[in-house]
Amino acid sequence: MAGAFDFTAAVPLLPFAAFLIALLVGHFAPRLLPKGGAIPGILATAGSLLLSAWLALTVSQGTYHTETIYTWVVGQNTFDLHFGVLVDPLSAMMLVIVSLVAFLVHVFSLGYMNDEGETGLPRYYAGLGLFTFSMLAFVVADNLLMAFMFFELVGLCSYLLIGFHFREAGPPSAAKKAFLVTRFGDYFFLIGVVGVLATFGTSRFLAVSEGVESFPHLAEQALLAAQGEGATPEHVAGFLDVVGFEPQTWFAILGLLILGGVIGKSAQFPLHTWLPDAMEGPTPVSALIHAATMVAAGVYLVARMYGFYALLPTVLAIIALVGGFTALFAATMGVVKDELKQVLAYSTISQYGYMMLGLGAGGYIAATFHLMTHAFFKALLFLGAGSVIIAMHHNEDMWDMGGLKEKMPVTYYTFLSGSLALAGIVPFAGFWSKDEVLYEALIYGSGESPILLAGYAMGLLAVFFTGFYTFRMVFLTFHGDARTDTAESPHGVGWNVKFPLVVLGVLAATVGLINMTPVAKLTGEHIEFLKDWLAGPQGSAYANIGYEHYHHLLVDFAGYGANESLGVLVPAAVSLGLALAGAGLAWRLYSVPEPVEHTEKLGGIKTVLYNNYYQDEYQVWLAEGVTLPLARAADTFDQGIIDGVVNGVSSVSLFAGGRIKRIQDGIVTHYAALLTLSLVALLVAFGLLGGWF
Amino acid sequence: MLIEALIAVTFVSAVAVMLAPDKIAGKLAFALSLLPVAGSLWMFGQYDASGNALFEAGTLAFETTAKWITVGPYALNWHVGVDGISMPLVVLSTVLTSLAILSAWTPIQERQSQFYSLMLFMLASLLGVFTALDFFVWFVFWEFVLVPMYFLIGIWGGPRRKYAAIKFFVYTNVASLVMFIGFVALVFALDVNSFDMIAVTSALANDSFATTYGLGAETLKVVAFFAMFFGFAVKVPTVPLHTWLPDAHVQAPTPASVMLAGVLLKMGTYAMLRFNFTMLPGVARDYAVLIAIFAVVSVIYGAMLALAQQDLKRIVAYSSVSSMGYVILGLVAYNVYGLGGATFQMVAHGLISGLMFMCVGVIYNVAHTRMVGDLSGIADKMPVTAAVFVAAAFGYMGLPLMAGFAGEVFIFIGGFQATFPYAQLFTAVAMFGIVVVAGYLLFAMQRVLFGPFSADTDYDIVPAASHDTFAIVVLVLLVIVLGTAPEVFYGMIQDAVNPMVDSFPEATAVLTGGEL
Amino acid sequence: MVELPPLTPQIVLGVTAIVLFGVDIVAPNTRKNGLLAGISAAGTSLAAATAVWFLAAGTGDFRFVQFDGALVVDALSLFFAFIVGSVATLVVVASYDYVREEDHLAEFYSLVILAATGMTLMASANSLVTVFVALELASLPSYALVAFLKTNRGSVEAGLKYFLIGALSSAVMAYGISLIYATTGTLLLDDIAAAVTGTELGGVLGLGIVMLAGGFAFKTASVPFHFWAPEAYEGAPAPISAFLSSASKAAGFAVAFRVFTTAFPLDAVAATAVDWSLLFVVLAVVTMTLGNFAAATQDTVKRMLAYSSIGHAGYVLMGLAALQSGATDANSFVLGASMTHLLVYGFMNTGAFLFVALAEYWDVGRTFEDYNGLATRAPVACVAMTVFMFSLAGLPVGGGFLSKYLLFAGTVQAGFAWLAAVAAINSALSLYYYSRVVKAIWIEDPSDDLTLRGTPTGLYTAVIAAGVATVVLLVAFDPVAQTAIHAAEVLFAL
Amino acid sequence: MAVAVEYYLLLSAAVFCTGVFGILTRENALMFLISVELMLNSANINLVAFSHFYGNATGQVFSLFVIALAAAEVAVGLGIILVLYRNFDDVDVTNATTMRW
Repeated sequence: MAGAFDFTAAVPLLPFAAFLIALLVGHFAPRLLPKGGAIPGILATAGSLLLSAWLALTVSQGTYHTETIYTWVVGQNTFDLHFGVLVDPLSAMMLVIVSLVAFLVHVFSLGYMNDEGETGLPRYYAGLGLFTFSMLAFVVADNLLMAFMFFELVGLCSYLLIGFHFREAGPPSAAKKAFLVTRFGDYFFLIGVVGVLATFGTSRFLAVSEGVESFPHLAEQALLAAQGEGATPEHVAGFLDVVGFEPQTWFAILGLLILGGVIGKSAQFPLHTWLPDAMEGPTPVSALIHAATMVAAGVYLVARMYGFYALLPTVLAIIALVGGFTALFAATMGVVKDELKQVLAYSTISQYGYMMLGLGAGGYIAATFHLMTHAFFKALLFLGAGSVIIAMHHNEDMWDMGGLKEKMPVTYYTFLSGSLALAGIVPFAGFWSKDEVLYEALIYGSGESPILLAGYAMGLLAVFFTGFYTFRMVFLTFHGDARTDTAESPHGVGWNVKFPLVVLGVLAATVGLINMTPVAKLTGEHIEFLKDWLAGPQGSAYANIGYEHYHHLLVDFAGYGANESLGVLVPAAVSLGLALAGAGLAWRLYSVPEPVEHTEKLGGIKTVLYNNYYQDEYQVWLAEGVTLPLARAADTFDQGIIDGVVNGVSSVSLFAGGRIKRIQDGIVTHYAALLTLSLVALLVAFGLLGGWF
Repeated sequence: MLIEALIAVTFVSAVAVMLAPDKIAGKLAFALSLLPVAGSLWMFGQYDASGNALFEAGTLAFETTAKWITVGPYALNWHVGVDGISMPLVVLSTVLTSLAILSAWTPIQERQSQFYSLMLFMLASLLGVFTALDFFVWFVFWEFVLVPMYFLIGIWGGPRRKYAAIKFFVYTNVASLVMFIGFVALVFALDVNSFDMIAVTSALANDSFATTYGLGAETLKVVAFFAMFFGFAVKVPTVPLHTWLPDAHVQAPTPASVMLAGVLLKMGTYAMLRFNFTMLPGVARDYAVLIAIFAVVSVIYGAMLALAQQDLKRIVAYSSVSSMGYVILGLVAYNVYGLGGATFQMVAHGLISGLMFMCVGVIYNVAHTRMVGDLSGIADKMPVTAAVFVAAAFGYMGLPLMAGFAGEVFIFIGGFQATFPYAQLFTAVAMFGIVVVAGYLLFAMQRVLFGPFSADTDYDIVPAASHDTFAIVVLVLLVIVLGTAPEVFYGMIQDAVNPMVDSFPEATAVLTGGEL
Repeated sequence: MVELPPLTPQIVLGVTAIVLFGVDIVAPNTRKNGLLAGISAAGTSLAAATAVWFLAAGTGDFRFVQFDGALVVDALSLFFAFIVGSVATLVVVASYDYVREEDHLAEFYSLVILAATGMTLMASANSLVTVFVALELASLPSYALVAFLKTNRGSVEAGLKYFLIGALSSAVMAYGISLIYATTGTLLLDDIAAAVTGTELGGVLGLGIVMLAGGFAFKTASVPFHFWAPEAYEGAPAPISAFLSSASKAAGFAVAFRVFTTAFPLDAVAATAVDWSLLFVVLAVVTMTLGNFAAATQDTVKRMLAYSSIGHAGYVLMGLAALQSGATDANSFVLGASMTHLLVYGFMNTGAFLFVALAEYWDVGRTFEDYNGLATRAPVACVAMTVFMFSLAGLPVGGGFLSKYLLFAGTVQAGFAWLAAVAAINSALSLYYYSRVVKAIWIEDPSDDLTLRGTPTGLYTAVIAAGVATVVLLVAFDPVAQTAIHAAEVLFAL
Repeated sequence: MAVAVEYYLLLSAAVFCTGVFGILTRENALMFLISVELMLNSANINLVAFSHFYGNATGQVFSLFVIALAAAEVAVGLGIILVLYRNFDDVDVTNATTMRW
């Protein structure tokens, strides 16, 4: 009897089929394509969702699965490169999240795209299908190279979808920027992948059988050997000889290189600049990018290969600091934005910062948890924003809104649910996960790794800003009086908009309950379901990708030690308090009938914030102020010097030819003279040489 | 006799097309070009060789030998055959020629029969280049390729076609001459009495020198190596010997550019692989750092030059310089992934650069301009072309599951496994090319394809002719097929590359063995 | 079975010349261009065929010494007899159209045949006496032929310059011969070889050898005795230019090869008198460089070809330059390669000049620009011309590719890689100027009033035959190479 | 009294140089021809003298050939000079310079 695992490959392939249908039928027989490709897409993602759920169910019974699907390259006298699937709790969870969000986004698109009369729908749904396919394939990847490949394809899809409205000036530019900036990150990632392959001869995340190794495990052995236990695996030792690094150093380099890709895709400082621009894409695409696919890919990757990162304290610290800093940094920028989606964009950057902080601080569960909750509430918020945008006739400026609460209650309440989750207000999902991230950073920071405290501090501060900008957004959009005619009589939205909102609204409110660590600690109840889910079975090969093993690595290799003396209540209360303080401030300032901008009070900081700390400027300057002039200089050099030499050689030859032929001046006595002179010269020369005289 | 038949059929087709009236020349040439395509695919299906052509242990497919010329003690024999390295290149040549002929239907409106005939002549000699196993036979074909290309650029090219044609002609001829002297000096020093590449390889492997002109064997090898390297580097082209390329590309008519970038450049790296790296691995190893510097500079500098260009063709031309740098990097790595990746990249880049040039050509056919600033938002008017252009550009950027990625990633793995000093650093630096390539292609696409439509041209922007579209779509599909299933070629490539690696264990990377 | 005398080719040519005179005596006042050209072509082609037959029959495997050593028949002489005979055939066939309007046709043809006789005798000359006599027999008709167009200032000027430089050169050569006689007391090449060993008068001998070399340099249009060549080739009737630059040059090399390898063994004379291979190294470098560089910037096609002919003389000189004492195999290789190059050159260069003859016949003009777009009017002839040009440049459209590269290879093998490198630079430059012709005829647009009068049968036949021969020599190069190497081996087997 | 054979060499060299000098300085075609005759005759001096010195006839025979050939050369030369005069109205060899470079 066929089990769920037999259909693993179908999870990504279903959306791929939808992509092909939308592409081919859309090109050759567009009339045959129902709803411009939406229906195949919805069916495919629904199928993926069902299969994913089935997989998750199967996984929950403790049976995991890994399988090589397709050998891309059969290495002769060297290692293979292959595509394989790895279904374990982490990937199963992610599959469900991705397919669910993708499914809802497809449904929502019916309202957002079809009903709004957009053209090019087959292209749109083809893009969505490919996007979903790439992300799902990325999630189930059982090796780093395959992960990289689909990671890149995700980037391609984001390019295609962000630039969907290619006839306008903005979207193509944003799409280019998104791809280029993430490509910059992927550059480091690819070096990392290649480095991993070269170092370990494999890029598998998991060693499944005898003789088939995984790179985190090999790294572990090498580091153990460096500490005096066991022997370095032969090929790793050989490679380390070649590069001449200590294993710790070299692995840290590899880890950081891969992190480059993560920073790019997950929009961490300093490669976060593409993400706000990416709002040029259709809103459902933003939801997909931010919640479940592209941006999530980076963080997911770190979680996926946590067995490697857990060995490297330096890299972990960097991850934590980057994450904490990004969380704070992005949150401050979100405070002054005027457009709905912009606020959400910066909140995304900030929230992924939390996840990175969690991963860096040893909070594998916490980060994964936050990844999940964030997926739901951020998808919700974007779809809610999309709903508002439909209503507002595609005007996104919050200052033109106001008072939408009454006109679109479903949107309002679901949006509120998402906002509460985002701000981290108990008991909404975001509270539990964000609190856990901060808690982990705190206990390890105050334990053996004080550097994490810096991350904690930044993360904590960001909580305040998060509360503030979230509710500023809510109040400006939904509360007060309608500030424009559009807001007075907004466009209605259909079921296809409301249905996804409701589903996600419920999830945003409740999904946090699956891992209420503070409650568990206080009550001693065994209710940390996610932790159990990710713990990994003992005594099987899969244990190496379970939380227990990671924890063990963190302690042994990264030297993480928790300060258990801190309670759970105080930290939770502090962060909740800060969130409420932020929300309260927003309420004070903006929950009034006629809100005004209070940014003047910020003084000089305002300009800095409006300009996003000049991050775009310096990156544009790097591209256009440094690279481009450099390229032009190279071009001038090439045309002038290098080609000049080539042309010079030819000119000199021809000039010499023109001179040489002047010897032949037409006067025959000169010829005779030259002939005689030459003969005499030859005679003299050879006479001297031959000793005639 | 299959190879001879293939070359002969192509040659006869060329003559037939030359005598045909202009009106039917294009269609006739395309129909006739399908014969070599079919032939090469049939060969590919029947291919049963193993190992490397230049090692005596290997077996060759479709090998034939015949006496040709005897010069004193030296025998110059007709000797052809294919191994895993040449087979993919043969297929590449036939397929690309056929599609290039198709892509010529629109732009070539004068002296058609001559044009198509020259294309087929070029194919015939390209087939010879990739199958010849005797130096002189190879050299005949190698030089003959220049002739059709000279005419293709000179007659049907752009405004500065005469300059570009003569520059291409003389520059590459200089290179061949230098290479010839280097190789011949090497052969005469050896204790062999033929120019058969197999015999020369084996004599060099055994260091059986008869004379060294008083230079010492090592010096002689180094001198010969670099004479040949220079000769091939011009063809590749490697910075700083590349300046003929942009001129040739920009002036050449699109189908000629397709052939130039798609196949002719590969001759250079193919020859490097066969001569420099198979015959003199020791020298390649000793000077690996120097060669790697050439490779890396080509990649980065070429990409930077592409970044500064405004002409789409010039962009693609310089990016070819950049991409071919990867191939050299793969060669110098000298391990299975490096050498195999280099070979694979030749095919991959052949298809992709051919595709890029065709796309540019399709746009040019319609708009009669290629300047980035003149066009904007033409995706609106030519959706299919734009879609293929996007696909091609991403293929060029090395998008996974397209052929370019496979080639590049193999090369990068090889480069990382290489054991010459700083190999990893060189590889990492060269890899930055993938960012720059994304930069210039994305900029160009954004300006030309997207945004509000405008066209600074007197011509109406209308969708491309169906045969043009057909050619580029086929190429895109081929690129994707090769990207998803590189084993189609990579299996036989590895098979041919492995003996090289085995023959020179010093350069082999630390990692061997199966799945680890 | 009749035994033919070994000197049959020479005899055939000589008889043909006499027959031509006879015909003219019998019917002095009738126009008989076709008859005369037919007789000439029959004679020359018979001579060439005999040479081939002898070679195939193995006559060339031995040295048939004639007239007490004054003449010798071996593979070398037969090889060059074939070159001269075939070039002369092409030339007379082409002349049928070229000179049909002129007077004194019998004299024209018979002078051509007499010159050809002299050239074949040069290849057989085995004594400095016969060398000198044969050389003059080749030269004197040539002077007259160059100046054949008596009312054409160019032709006359060319004849004058050719004659004056020729007279000077032959005087130098005669003096050189006298000096050699002074030191050795003999003029037979074999005896000289015996006498030069250990001669006390090294200086005088050296002087003599260099002056003798000057005579050959004149015949082969090598620097510094080349001054006549550009003007003579440019001013002469184009078929005569073809004849001189192909056959006469080949004969000059034939005699030089024989004299220097037979009479002056390097190991003997290098120490005492002069290292003549070094002399030829210098001459080769200077000749090829001057020829090619001066050709690069010419305005008229014919003069370009004239300079290119000097350049090719430089290449062939490498065959003498790269000879070393003791290295028999390498010597045979490089000398054989020189000979193959002369043979292929005979066809491609003759063809090129005959194409110019065709252009002169059509009256399209002399400069490159005048040739613009000729391919649109005369595609077949232009294909042939393209083959000649690219083959001369060393591209594999004709045998010139193989012969040139074999020559380079031979030079490299002899250890003169640097000399080959110099030649390579020159060869690359030559591609530039040869392709100017190709560019003009194929790439440039014709002027509107470009019309050609007719397709002259003789010229076309000759041009196409030369073209076919050039192409065929690319594929069927083996017999040429084998014969040439064999001839060189026979020469060295003394 | 026998003159030492080296002196003949000197004599012939002197005659040869005279001839060369004539060629270099005279612009008249006929003078040019005469100078060439001088050079050829200097060769004859050597040939005859050394024929006597070596006691064989080769040199003397060859000198006869040289004389004959010189005559033939002059014959051809005079013909050319004749047409030169017809075309250029002069026998000055430096006048004919329509072709150069």
